[in-house]
Amino acid sequence: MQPTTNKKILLNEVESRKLLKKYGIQQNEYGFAKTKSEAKEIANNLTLPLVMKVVSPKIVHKSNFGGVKLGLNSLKDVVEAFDEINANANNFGVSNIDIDGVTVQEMESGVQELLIGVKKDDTFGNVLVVGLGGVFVELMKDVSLGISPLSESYIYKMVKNLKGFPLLDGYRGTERADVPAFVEMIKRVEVMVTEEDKVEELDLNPVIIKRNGDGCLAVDVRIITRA
Amino acid sequence: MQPTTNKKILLNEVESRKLLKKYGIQQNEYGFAKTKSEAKEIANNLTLPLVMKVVSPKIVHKSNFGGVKLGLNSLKDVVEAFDEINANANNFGVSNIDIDGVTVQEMESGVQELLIGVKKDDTFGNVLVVGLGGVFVELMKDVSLGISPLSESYIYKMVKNLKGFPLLDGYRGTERADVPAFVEMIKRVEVMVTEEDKVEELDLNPVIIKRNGDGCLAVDVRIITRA
Amino acid sequence: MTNTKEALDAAFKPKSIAIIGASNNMSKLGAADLRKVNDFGYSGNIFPVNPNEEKVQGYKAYKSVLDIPDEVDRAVIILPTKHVLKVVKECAEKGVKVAQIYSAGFGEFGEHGKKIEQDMLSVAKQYGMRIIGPNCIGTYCPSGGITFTDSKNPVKGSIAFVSQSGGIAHDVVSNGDTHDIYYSKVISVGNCIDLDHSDFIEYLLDDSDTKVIGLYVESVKNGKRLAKTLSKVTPNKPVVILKGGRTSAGNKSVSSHTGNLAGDYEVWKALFNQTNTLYVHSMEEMFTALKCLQYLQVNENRNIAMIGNGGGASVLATDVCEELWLDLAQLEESSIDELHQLGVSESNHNINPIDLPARAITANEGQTFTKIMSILANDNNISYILFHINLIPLSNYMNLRETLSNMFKQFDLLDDLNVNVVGVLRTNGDPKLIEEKLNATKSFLSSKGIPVLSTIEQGLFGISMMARHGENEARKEVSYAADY
Amino acid sequence: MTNTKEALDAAFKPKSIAIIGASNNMSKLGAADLRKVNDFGYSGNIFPVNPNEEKVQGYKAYKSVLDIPDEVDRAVIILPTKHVLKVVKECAEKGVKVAQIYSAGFGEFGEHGKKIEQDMLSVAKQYGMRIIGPNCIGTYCPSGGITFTDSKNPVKGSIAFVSQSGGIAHDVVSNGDTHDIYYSKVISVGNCIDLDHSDFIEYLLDDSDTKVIGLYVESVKNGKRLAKTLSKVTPNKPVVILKGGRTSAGNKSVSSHTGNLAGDYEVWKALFNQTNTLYVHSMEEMFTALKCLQYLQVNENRNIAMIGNGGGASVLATDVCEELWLDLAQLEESSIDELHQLGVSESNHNINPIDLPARAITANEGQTFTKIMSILANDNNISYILFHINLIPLSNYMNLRETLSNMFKQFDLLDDLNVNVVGVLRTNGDPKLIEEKLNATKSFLSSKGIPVLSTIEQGLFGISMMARHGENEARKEVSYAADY
Repeated sequence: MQPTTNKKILLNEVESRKLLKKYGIQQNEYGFAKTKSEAKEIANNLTLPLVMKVVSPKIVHKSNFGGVKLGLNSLKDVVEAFDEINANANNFGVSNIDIDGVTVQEMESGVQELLIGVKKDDTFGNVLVVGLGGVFVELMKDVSLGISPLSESYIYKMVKNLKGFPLLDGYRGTERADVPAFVEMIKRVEVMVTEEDKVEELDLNPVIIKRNGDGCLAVDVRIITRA
Repeated sequence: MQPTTNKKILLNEVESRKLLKKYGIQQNEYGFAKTKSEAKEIANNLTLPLVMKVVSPKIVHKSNFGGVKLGLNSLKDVVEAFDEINANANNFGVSNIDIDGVTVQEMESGVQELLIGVKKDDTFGNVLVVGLGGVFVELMKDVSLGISPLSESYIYKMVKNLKGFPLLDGYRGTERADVPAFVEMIKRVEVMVTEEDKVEELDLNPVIIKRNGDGCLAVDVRIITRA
Repeated sequence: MTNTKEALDAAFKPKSIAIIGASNNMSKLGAADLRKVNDFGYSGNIFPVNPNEEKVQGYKAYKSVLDIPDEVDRAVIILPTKHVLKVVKECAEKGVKVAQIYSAGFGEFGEHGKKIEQDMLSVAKQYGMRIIGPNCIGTYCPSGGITFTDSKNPVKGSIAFVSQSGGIAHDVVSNGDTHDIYYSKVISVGNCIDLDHSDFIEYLLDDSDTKVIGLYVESVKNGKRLAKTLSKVTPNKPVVILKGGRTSAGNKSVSSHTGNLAGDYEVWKALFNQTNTLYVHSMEEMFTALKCLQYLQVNENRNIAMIGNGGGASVLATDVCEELWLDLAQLEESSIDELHQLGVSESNHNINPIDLPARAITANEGQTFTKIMSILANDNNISYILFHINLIPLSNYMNLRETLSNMFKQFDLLDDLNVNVVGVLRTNGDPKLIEEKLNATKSFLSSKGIPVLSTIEQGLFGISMMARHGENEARKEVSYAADY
Repeated sequence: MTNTKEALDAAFKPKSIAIIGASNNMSKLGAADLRKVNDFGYSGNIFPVNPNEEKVQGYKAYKSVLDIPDEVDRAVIILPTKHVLKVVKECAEKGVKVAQIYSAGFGEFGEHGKKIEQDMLSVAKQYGMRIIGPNCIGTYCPSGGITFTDSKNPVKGSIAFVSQSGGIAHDVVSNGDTHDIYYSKVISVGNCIDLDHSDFIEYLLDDSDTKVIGLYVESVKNGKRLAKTLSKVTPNKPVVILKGGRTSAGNKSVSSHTGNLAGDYEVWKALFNQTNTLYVHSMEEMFTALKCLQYLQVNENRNIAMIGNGGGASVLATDVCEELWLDLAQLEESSIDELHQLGVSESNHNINPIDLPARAITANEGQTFTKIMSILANDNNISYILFHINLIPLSNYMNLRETLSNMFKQFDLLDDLNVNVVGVLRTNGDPKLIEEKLNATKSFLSSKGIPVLSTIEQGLFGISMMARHGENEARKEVSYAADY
């Protein structure tokens, strides 16, 4: 039952974000820059603070070697970040030829960070994983799983079954988060992986959920496809 | 086996903090002020930003009705906070006669918030509860329990058994926290509740743990004693 | 093409069977298969196929299935692996509705075997024949006279079991009589090259003899179809699954969080939750669940009353209740009054659970006990009653068989029970006591729809399964979005 | 003051006993108590006390304990509640070492009863007498000829059990013989007004007949002492606790986080972890744990090898292993070679777990099976072996008793096993098979130090308990601070 070729491809961030856009999955504003001046131009059109991330087929774990710069509050920061990212990449043996460029993105914050993941299971096909991001997922393993297709009502149930759900629901007088927007995003992710059959794994991590009514945004994405 | 009188007393913050001091349990710098000018004077001797909390036998859950003001960055903030706290208390039917005053405290931050609790169990006596603060305790119930007396090695084990322990141990490249100081604080709490037999329940919540070597500080305390 | 229903009708209740590989050498598997259906009382035509014999075990033998003059509903193929493909082709040509291939050594042995499986499937499809297996021990159906075991007990029941392990299919049947569990159908599915888990489950949904479905599964080829099938079946009949290979998949190296979080068994659990399928972790739990579910009257509440002898036992039972999220029922005032009048309870003590000494349980030939049961059964706050009797003290000072017989005859008074009753008869494992327990169960309790378990923990686990299914039923139409 | 050791020596192995309330009316409890010790073969002096009889069951009766001409080690008081205080005083005056008060209706009934308990305790202290109970059924000690049950089997074992429920103390003994579990001492502790759980456990630490201690506890008065006692005992003998009333305390309203987080059972679990005490959640688990622990050779590893018949069973066993944090052992190369040579394994298949069909298990009168066991037993990577045999296929085609007897006789070749072996003999619950299982266990396996369980899950649970204790032992001296 296994395909004879098992080759997998990690889409780069720009390709991944295009896919999100195609399916109406909200993301933070960003642009792709090959050069420093392009980076400055993009930065000029975005709202500060910004984030810059390297785009290179040779670099899988960007943040592990200085491929990500957060909290850029000025054009000067942007220029410096561009140089630093390139220098860091070089230090790790990635030459400029292998660097496609960088993305410049608006840095977002909200009520909570969330995760939406998809894994193509050999038996059941697309399995959706939702949870609160960061330590809740990594240390507490607080996630809900669902096998596609999923009804909207079941997606709500998955979200509400999270131990951390109160953090989205006005826990201790904090802001109530936009759970309906999160559910909508999960639905769109499900549509996307159903249509885009080659997608084998997907992580939207983190997704920033804002106050109820203000939506939620994917701010990092990672998509692996079959060749 | 039950004492005939079951009356319990909630110590106020000033009394509680004196008890901590007696047993060498580190806490953030603070002062107690009956008047606005006393509050200003205390604030003058502390490092900004500050926190102000009401002290009143009539107010048990201070933050529920505006009895706590965070992030005071100037003397002006301090003065305003004093007035607001009094006004809030009045609005909730607590007259000025029932307000002893306020504490003015340094606002601390660190690697993580922790909890140290003690409950006097009918069968086993003092039971210590340690955990990461906030949602880890409240939603994830991620705590370790130990019955007094506890060896230092067992206290380490309790701390390391927490699911959230990696957050103190340099998780994902974050700062390593001062676990030995936390263990030392737990030991001192144990000594305290052993000596102070009337203590029935104690919460140090949160305890702010700093980078390794920088110690940890109790920033809120709640002690209930037998009459 | 024989449709699935026709094929499985032929597998469970065939008008005629060909046993290809039947033999007079009783140490051969093919000989055993013929002997077993014969002993089991199969009443249709039996056609042994064996090129070297005139007669097999008294039946006229045929050189080939093609030589059989009559129609053949079902063929069983018990031959060395290398002969199977040829015979499958002959069966297909003959117009056999369903061929069950006992022989092993195909897909499970690698690529070559997989190729033969594909060839068998092609030829079967060409002629419209369906295949069960290969690598399976077949079907068991008391009402059709079909079996794969030496179990001589042809009692018809309402439980169906689908097993991906032949050994477990065997165990299921051989445990039936001694656990007072009786089956409508049991099937060993083998490699599922044609008919698979989902086909069997779907068939059982429409099978009027089947009330509850159990499943032992290690892997399925088409998970999405299984999910769809379960969603269709569980609103009508409870399905209980034991998944084998929960942890064996090993950790393939995965490059994303999601991959790490969605381990194989986690995905199966998602399936169970999404489709309201019940699941268990051992065959012991499976037997308990099936036994209880066959008698379930759907009830969405989780309120339980308990009565029995043994103070420590009651304390432990209360703990287990809470651990299984069952609620001790708050009895109606009228029930409490009646218990007081009977002298069972006083003020606020001994109301639920009720601790009743052995002597009180058996007093008045069990009339007091039955009276209490009747009070509980008529209490609207109670959805489940668990009674537990430790037989050891009873056996110490009375004739156990007579005592139990007198007691449980009284249960006839409990007409039209509108609660679910589960009985626990505790023993110390002494074979003699176990025999008395089984006798009481079969003679009195099972006819009243009361499942009997061996420990209080089992009884409560069974109730938790019933309650879980009851909630699923009640919740069928609720939209979770609506209550956000 | 009689010290605890003297008092408990007198409770378990008294030179003489007075039974106060002994009677010729055999329906009375006092009559039963005398009859039971008599039947059990107690060889010391028995002094029935009954003011209305000259003789009781053939023994000279006394009006009062004070009239007995000889010394009295142990007195049992089985009288209506109102007479107990007076008789306790007489016992104390007489110089009785320990009085066991069977009668109930004291502290558990409220303040008045508590007052009488205090009075009994005062008078006992005044004269130096110790008290067991009240509200308890007493002590059981085969080597002392002392019992509280009708169980006639005076087999001496190495398991001690301390129970806060009389019913459970009864069950423990009555389950012994049918579970092949034998006791050094069993005690029903009652209200513990004087001697309590900690006294008994401390006594058992020094008792050379006792290797393993089990405890059923609902509540203790002095938790700190229990903690101290357990810390002292568990480095020397494993202690297994079943806590009754885990969830019953209800949620008192608490005003702090800590109060909410430290529920009653959570504190007990903290106790268990801190003192390296093993804990279980049912009496079934208790029996399994005690049975396995009595044979434990301490081993700090968790590496297990499994062998038996039933493919599905092996798959499920592997799952349970992982769920209990047991590791399937990676066999040594030499063992793998030998298994290949035996034809059991091929290339990388069927090495651990080893799936061996019924016919192969019994082949050559069990010699192949024993050979495999011997390979596993000599493999340094293996700490535990679980063998599991489903008796049903064996019973279908051979004389089961003879087969098992031949097989297990072979085990004599496994001299000086340096691993822990646990056996599982699976049946379908048929009383006849259970009898064969018990016979094989008693005749061959228990003498070789092999505990026998009924399901693979039980066997693995037992091993997980052994491994847990082994780890605790190995970890005794490790300081956790050191490795931070």
